[in-house]
Amino acid sequence: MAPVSDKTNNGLIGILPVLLAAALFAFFAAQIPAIAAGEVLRWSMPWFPSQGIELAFLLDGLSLTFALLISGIGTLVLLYSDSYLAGHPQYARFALFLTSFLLAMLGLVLADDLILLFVFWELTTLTSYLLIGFSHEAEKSRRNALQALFVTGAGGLAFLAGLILMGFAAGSTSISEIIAADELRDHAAYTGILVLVFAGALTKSAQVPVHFWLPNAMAAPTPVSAFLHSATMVKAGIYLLARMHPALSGTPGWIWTLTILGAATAVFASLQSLRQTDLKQALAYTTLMALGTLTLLLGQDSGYAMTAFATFLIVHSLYKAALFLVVGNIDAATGTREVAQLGGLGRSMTLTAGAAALAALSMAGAPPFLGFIGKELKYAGALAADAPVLVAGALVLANALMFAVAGVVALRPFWLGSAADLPRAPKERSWRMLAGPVVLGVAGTLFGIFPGPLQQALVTPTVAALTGDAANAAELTLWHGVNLPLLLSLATFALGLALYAGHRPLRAGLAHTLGMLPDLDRGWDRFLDGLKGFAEWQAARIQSGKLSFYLAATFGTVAGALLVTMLARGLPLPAFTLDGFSWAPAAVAALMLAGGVLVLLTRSRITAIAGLGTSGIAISLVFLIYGAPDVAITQLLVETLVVVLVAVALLKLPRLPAPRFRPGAAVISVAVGASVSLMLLSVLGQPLDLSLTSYFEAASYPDAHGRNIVNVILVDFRAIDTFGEIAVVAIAALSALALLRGTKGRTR
Amino acid sequence: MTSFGLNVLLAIAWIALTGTVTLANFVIGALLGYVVICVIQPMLGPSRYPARALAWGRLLPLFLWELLISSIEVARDILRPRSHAHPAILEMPLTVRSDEGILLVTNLISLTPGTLSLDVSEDRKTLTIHAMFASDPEALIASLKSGIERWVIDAVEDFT
Amino acid sequence: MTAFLDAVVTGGLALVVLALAMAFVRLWRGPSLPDRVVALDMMTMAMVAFGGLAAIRFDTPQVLDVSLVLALVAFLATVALARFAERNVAGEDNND
Amino acid sequence: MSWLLVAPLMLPFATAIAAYLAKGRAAGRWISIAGSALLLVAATLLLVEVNAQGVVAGQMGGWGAPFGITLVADRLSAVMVLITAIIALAVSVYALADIDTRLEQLGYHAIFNVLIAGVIGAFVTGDLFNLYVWFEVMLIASFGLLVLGGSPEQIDGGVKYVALNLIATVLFLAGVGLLYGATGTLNMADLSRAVEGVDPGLLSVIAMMFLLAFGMKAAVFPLFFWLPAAYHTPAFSVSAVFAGLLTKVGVYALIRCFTLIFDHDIGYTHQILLWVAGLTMITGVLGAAAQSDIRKILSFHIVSQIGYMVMGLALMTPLALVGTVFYLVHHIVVKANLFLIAGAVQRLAGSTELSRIGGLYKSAPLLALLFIIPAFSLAGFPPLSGFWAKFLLVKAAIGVEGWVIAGVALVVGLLTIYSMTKIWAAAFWSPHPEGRDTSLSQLSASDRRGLLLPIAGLAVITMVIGMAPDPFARFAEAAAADLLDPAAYVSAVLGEEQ
Amino acid sequence: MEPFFAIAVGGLAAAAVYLMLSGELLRYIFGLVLLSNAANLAIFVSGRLTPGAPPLIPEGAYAPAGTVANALPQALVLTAIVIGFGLFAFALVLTFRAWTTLGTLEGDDMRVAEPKVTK
Amino acid sequence: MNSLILSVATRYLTGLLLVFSIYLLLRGHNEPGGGFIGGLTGATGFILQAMANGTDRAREALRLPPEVLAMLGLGAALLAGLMSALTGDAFLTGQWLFLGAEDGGKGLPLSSVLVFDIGVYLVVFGAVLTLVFEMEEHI
Amino acid sequence: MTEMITALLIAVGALFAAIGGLGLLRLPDVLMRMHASTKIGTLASSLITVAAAVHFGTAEVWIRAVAIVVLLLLTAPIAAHMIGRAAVTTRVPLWRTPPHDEVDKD
Ligand code: NA
Ligand code: NA
Repeated sequence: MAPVSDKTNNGLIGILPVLLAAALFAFFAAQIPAIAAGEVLRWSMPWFPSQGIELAFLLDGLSLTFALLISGIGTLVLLYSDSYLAGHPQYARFALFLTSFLLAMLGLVLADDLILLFVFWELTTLTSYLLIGFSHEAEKSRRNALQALFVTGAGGLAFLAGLILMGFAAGSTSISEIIAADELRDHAAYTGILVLVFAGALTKSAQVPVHFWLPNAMAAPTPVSAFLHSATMVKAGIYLLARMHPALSGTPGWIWTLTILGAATAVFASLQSLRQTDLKQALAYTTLMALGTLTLLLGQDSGYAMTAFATFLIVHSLYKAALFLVVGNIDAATGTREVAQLGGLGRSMTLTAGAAALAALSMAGAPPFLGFIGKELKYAGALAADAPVLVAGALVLANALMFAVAGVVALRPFWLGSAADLPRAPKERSWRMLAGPVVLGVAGTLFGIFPGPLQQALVTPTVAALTGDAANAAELTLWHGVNLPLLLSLATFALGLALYAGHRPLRAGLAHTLGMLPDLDRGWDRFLDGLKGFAEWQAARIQSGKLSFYLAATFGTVAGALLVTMLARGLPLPAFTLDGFSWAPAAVAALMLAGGVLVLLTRSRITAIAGLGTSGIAISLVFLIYGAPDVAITQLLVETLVVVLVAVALLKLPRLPAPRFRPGAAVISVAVGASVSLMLLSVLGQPLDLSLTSYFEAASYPDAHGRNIVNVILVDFRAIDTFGEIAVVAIAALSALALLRGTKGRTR
Repeated sequence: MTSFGLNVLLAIAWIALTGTVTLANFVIGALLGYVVICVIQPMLGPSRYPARALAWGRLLPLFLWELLISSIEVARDILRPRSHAHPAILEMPLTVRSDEGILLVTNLISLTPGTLSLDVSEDRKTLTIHAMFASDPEALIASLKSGIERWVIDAVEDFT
Repeated sequence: MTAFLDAVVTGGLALVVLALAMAFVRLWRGPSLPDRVVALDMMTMAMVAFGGLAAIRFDTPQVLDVSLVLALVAFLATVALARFAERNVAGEDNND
Repeated sequence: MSWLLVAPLMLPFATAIAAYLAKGRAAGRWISIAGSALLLVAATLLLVEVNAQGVVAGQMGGWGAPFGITLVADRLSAVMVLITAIIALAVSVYALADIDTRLEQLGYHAIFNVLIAGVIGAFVTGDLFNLYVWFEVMLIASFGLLVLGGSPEQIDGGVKYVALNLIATVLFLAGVGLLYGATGTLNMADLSRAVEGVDPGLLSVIAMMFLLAFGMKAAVFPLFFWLPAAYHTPAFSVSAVFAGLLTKVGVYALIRCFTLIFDHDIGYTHQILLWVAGLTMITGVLGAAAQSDIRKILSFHIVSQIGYMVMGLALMTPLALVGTVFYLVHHIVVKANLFLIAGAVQRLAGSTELSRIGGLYKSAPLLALLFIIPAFSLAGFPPLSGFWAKFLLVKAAIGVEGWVIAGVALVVGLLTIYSMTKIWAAAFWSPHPEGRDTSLSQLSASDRRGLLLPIAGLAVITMVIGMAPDPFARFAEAAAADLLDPAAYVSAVLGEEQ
Repeated sequence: MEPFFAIAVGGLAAAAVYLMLSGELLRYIFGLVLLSNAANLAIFVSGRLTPGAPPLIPEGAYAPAGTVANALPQALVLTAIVIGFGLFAFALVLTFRAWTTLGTLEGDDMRVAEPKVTK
Repeated sequence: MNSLILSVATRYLTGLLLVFSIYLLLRGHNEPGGGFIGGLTGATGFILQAMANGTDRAREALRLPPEVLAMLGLGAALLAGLMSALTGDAFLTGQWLFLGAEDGGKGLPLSSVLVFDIGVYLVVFGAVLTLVFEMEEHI
Repeated sequence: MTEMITALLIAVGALFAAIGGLGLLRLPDVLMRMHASTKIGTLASSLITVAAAVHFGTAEVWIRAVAIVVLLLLTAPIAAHMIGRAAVTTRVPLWRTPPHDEVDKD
C-alpha cells in the first residue's frame, strides 16, 4: 500500500498507541527479574463467579516471552504504521483496532482461565477480521477477512467445546489449577478434549490443511501482516498448545498429531514459499513453515525440543516482523513487491537493506545470528524425538528451503540486479519505518552473539513453564562442538545454497507439482457457494412463499403431532354409548354440520355465507338447548354481524373459484377433525372437578350482587379477561380503520 | 326523534331511580315518560308524537288479523297438489303521502292475502306489488286502495 | 308441565325442526340469490319459534330473550344480504 | 402488592387511550414516550420487589385463587416485563424518527401500546385462559401494526402472518378448553397440581396441543413460515418490536407451561422439544444464509435463535434453563436493536437489500460500531451478551452429554457469523453501488437522535451484560430454580404456606 | 349426548380445515369462522352439557335452584366468541385490502413479500 | 340503496334498538344480557341507519366518531378497574353502593361493575360501528 | 284452560311453520316462496311466542312476547320488500311470466 497523503505521521492519534504499547513493554520487561528468578505472578478477581470464571492472569516464563514479543513488536509496528499510513482518513480506527488486537493478544497469553482465554481468543479473531478487511472497498479484502474469520471462528467454536469439556473434566476452568491437578490424560473425555483443542489451535495457527486463510490475510496493510505473522494471531494457537503442554502432552495422540501436522506444514509451506514471486506472499508462507516447526516441536517432550521451541519462537518473531516491515518499506518506496522487478535497492535504501540482511541471515539460520542457535537446538530436539528421522528430515528440508527463500526475498532485491524497471525511484523511508526493522534485526544479531541474557530472562523460564522444571532447559550457545546438529546445519546450508541457485527452475517445477494438490483456497469459495446453494435450496423448499404450502404444512404438523402422540402415549377412550341421546340436539348438530358442508361444496358466495349462518344458528341452538342463553344470543349477534360484514365486503370481492377435490387437503383435514374428536371424547371420559363453578354459583349473588352467573363471571370474577377481550375488539376496529383509510388501493 | 329520545331518557331515569331493572319497570318508565312528554309538549314545540303512538296501538290488532288470514290462504295453496296461483307484478297508485303512512301501507299489503309490496317509486306515487292470486288485477288494486290504504289514512294521516 | 303439553311441545319442536330442514334444503338448492336469502330468513323465523318452544320445554322464560334478539338481528342480516343481492346485478349465483 | 403487577399491565393501556385521543397532534408520540418511561419505572419496581421476595401474586377483583384471575410474577416474568419496558421505551423514541405523521394519525401509538400491554399481560398472568386473552390482544395489535401503511408487501406479508397465526390461536383456545375439561381449573398454579389426576396419555396429547400452539407463536420448525413471510415488511419500529418481543412470548409460554404444568412426561415432550430446537436452529440459520435483504436475514435468525431458547427448555437442567433465560433477555435486546439498525441503514443507504447499499463504514462509522456490537453479540462473540448465552447453553448440553445438540448450537453460531458479516461486508465495507452520500449528517439532528439513541442504549445493554454477566446469570439462576421447583410459585398463587 | 357432540365438533373442524387449506382467502375466512365455532363448541362441551337450566339465580334466592348448566365454560366461550369476532373482522378487512392491493385472493399468487427466486 | 320503506322503518327501529340495548346492558347482571350483547344490539340500529340512509347520516347521529367511542369505552373499563384503588382493594374489585337498602332488597345498586359493563358496551358499540362504517365507506 | 290455549297455539304455530317450510320447497319462484316465508313464518313464530307468554303468564314474559311479535311484524314485510326488490332488479326468472310486468322495462 502506498502512502495516502504527504503527511508523515498522524499526530497524537499516531503516537498515543505507540506510547501505550511501549509502556506495556516496559512493564513486562520490569517483570523479567522476578520471572527469571523462577517466580510465577498471578492476579485474579471474580468475574463470573456463578460459573466459576475468574478474571485471572498469570505471568510465567511462557506468558512473559509472549507478552514481551507482543508489546515490543507491537510498539515498533504501531510506530511504523504511523508513518506507513500517515494521513489515512481511517487511521484512528486502524490504530484502535491494532491496539485492541494487541491488548486482546496480551490478554490471551496472560489469561489463567480457560474461558477468559477464549474471550481474548475470539477478540483477536474479531479484531484481526477488522484489520484484514481494512482495505474494505476491495472485494478481495472483504473475502479474505471473512475467510480468516470463518476458519478461525470455526476452530474457535470447536475450541470452546473443548474448553467446556476440559472444565467439566478438571472440575475447574483455572488453567493453573488444571495443570497442577494434572488429571486430564486419564479422563474419559481426554481424546475429545484433545481433538477439540487441536481444532482450535491448528486452525488459528494455520496448520495444513486449514492453512489457506493465512496467506490471504496478507490483504491487510503490511504492518498488520508483520504483527499478525510474527508475534500474534497465528501464535495464539501455538501459545495454546504450549500452555496446555503440561496438562495434555505425552500421549500418542498428542505426539503424533502435532509431529505429523507440524512436519507436513513446515515442508509444504517452505515449498510454497519458494514458489511465490510476491515478497509478501513468500514471507507469509515462511510463517507457515515456522508455525509448523513450532507445532512439531511442541509435539515432543524433551528439554532440547522445549528449549528449541522457546528459542525459535523468539527468533521467528524477530526476523519475521523485521522482514515484513522491510517488505513494507520496499513496497512503499518502489510501489511493487514483485521479486522479478526488484533489484539493486541496497544503494538507495541502505538502512533497510542492512536490517533486511540481518533478519534474513537469522532466518537462514546462519551464524552468528540467533537463528543459527535456534536451528541447532531444533536439530538437537529432533534427535531426541520419538521419530528422529522424520522430525529431523522435515526440519532439514524446511530449513534449507528457508535458507533459499531468505536469499530470494531479503538479499536479492537489495544486493543483486538494478533498480531499472521500478515504478518509482526508491528512497529511504522515515525513521519511524526504519526503527522496526533495524531494532529487530539488531536484536536478532545481538542475541545470537550474546545468548546468555536471553537464556536467563526468557528461554529457561519458558522451558520451566512448559516442563515444570528449569533444569530441562538446554544451553543456548553458538558453538557446542562438532556434533550431529552441527553436521545437519552444514547439510542445511549446502542444500539451501543449491536450492537458491536453482530456485528459478525449481519454482516452475513446484508450481506444477503443487498445482496438482487440491486448491483449498478455491475450495473455500466452492464451500461458500455450496453453502449458499444448499441454503437457498432449503429455503426455497421450506419458505416457499406459497400460502397453500404453509397451511398444509402447519395443519399437517398439527394432525401428525397429535395423532402420533395419541399412538405413542396412549389415549384413554371411554366406551361410546348412546345413553341420553336425544333427537333434537342431534338434529341441530346435523344442521350445523350440513351448514358447514354447504360452505365446502358451493362456489356461490352467498350460499357460503348462508351456510355459515346456518351453522352459526345451529350452534346457537345448541347453546340454547344446553342452558346458555347469553352465549346463544352472543353467537347469534356475532354470526349476524359476520354475515353483514361479509355481505358488505363481497360487494367488491371476486367470485369464488370452482371447488375441486383436493385429496391431500382432505386427508389432512380429516386427520385434524379426527384428532379433535378423539381428544374431546377422551376428555369427556374423565371426571370433571366442578369446584370453580360451585364457587361461582355460591358467591355470585351474596358477594358479587348478580343473578346472572355468566355475566358476573365476565364482569367481576374474571373481569380482566373481559378487559382484554374488549381491547381486542377495540384494536381490531382501529386496525381495520387504519388498513382501510391508510391504503389507497389499486382501483380495479 | 327528540321527543322519542327524551322519552327513552326518562324511562331509563325511572329505572335508575327505582333500582329494579326489569322490562316491566322499563315499560312503566316509558309510560311515565310518555305522560311527561305530553305534559311538556308546549315547551318542546309541535310534535305528532302523542297522536302517532295512539295510532300505532290501534293498528296492531289489524296487523295480526290480516296476517292470520293471508297465511291460511297461502298455506292452502302450498298444500294443494297443484298451485292455483296467478302470480303477477302490479302497480298501485298511492294516495297516502306521509312517510309513516307509506310504511304502514306497504307493510300491511305485504301481510295481506297473496300480496307483497316490492317497492315504492321515487316520486312516492306508485307502489309495486307482487300478487299471488291476480286473476283480476284491477279488482285487486281497487280492494287494496279501499281497504288498507283507507284504514291507514284514517288512522294516521287524519292526525297530520 | 303435564305430559300432554310436553307431547305437544315435542311435536311442535319436531315440526319446527322440519321447517328448518326444509328451509335449509331451499338454501342449498337456491337457485337464485334471493331464494337463499329467503331461506335464511325463514330459518331465523323457525328459530324464533324454536326459542318459544324451548322456553316452555325447559321452563325458563329467559330463553325468549334469544328469540327477541334473533328477531332483531335477523332483519339486519336479511337487509344486508338483500342489498348484496340487489347490487350483484351480474347475476352471480343464479345458476351454480 | 397486586398493584405492582397491575401497573405495568394497565399503564400501556392508559397510554394507548391517551395517545389515541390526542391523535393528529404531536402529543401522541410524547405521550407514548412518557408512558413507556413510566412503564419502565413500574417494571423496575416490580423486578426489585420480585427479586427481594421471590414470587409476587395478586388476586384480581379480590377473588381468591383459583377462582378469580391471578396476576403473578416470578423472576422470569419480572425480567421479561422489564425487558419489554426497555424495548418499548427504545422503540417509542426510535418512532420519533421512524414513524411519520400519517401512521401516527392512523393510530400507531395506540396500537403499539396495546401490543406492549398484551405482551406484558402474557408475562404476568397466572391463568391459562387469561393468557389466551393476552395472546389475542398482542396478536390483533400485531396485525394492525404489521399492515399499518398498507404497502403491497405489507398486505402480502400480513395475509400470511394472519392466516397462520390464527391457526395457532384456535389451537390454543381448543387446548385451554380441553385442559379445563380434564381438570376443571384454569389457574396455572392450580393446574400444576390438578394435572396429577389426569390420565398421563391424555395429558401428553393436550401438552402436544400447547406445544403446537406456543411453538407456532414462537416460530419453531416447522411452524415458522409466518415469520419470515412478514417481518421484513412493516415499519422498522414495528419489526424491531416484533423481532424482540413477539416470538419470545411464545417461548415464555412454552417455558411456563412445560415447567409448571406439563412435566409429567419429560422423556417424550422434552425430547420432541429437543428435536424441534435443533431443526429450528438449522433451518433458520440456513434460511438466513439464503437471503440478501437485511431484514429477511434477521428474520430467519430470529427463528434460528428461538431454537437455542427451546433447546435450554428441552434439556430441562438448571444450567440449561439459566441459559434459556439468559438467552431470552440477550436476544430481545440484540434482535430488536438489529432491526432498529436496519432502519437506520435504510434511511442512510436507501435500502436494506444488500446489493443496493454500501459505504456506511466509511461515512457512518458510529453506526458501523453500533451495528457490530449487536451483530457479533448475536453471533455469540465474547465479551458480549450473546457469548454467555450460547456458552451457558452449550455447557448445559455438554454437561448432559448432548453432543449433537451442542454441536448444532456451535455450528449454527458459526453460520450466524456468516450472515452477520454478509451484512457487514455489503452494507458497511463495500462502497455504495450508486456512490450515494450515506453519511449521518444528511439526517436532521432530531432524526439522528431518534434513530441512534435507542440503538446506542440497547448496544450498551448488550455490552454491560457481556462484561458483567454474573448478576444477570445469578438472576437467571434464581429464575431457573423457580421454574424447576414451582412450589414457591404455586403457594404464592394459591396463598398457602409451603 | 356429549360423545355425539365430540364427533360433530370433529366433523366441523374437518370441514373448516379443508376450507382453510384451499389457500383462497375467502374460503380461508369461511373456514376460520367454522373453526372458531368448532373450538367454542369444544370448550362448551368440555364443560359438560346440562339441558335447559341456565345458570341464573331466581329472584329471592341466593343460589341457583337445583343443578344448572356450568357457567364457567359459558363465560369462556362468550369471551372467545367476541375475540374471534374481532380477529375475523380484521381478517376480512385484510382480505378485502388484499384484493384491492394485490389483485388476487389466491394466497399462492401473492408473491410481493416473498418474490419468486428467478435464476 | 335508497329504499323509502327501509329508510322510514329505520327511523323507528334505531331508537327502539338503542333503548332495548340499554335495557339489555342494565339488566345484564341479573338476566341474559350485559355490555357485549347490549353494545352489539345498539350498534345494530346504527348499522341499519347506515345501510338505509348512508353512513354520513349515521355518523351525524352519533356525533362522536365511533372509534373514539370505543377508546372511551376502554378508558371507562380501565377506570372502573382503578376505582378499587381508592378503597385499597385489588384491581377490578367491585365497588358497590346500595342506595336505600332495606330488608329484602339491596336497594338501588350503583357499582364499578356497572361502569365496567358500560365500558364494554361502548367498546363493542364503537368498534362494530367503526368496522361497518369504514367498510361501507371504502367499498 | 291455559294449557289448552298454549297447546293450541303451539300446534297451529308449529303446523304453520312446517307448511311454510314446505312452501319454500314447493312454490315455483322466489316471489311466491316469499309469500310463504314472510307471512307464514312470521305467523308461526308469533303464535308460538304468544303460546309461551300464555304458558308463563307473567307480565314480564308477556311484554317480551309482545315485543317479539311487534318486531316481527315491523321487520318481516320490510325484509320481504328488500328481497323482492332485489329479485326483480336482478331479473330472477319468475314462474309463468306475469302479464303486467312493468318493472322489467327499466
Ligand atoms: Na422475535
Ligand atoms: Na366477555
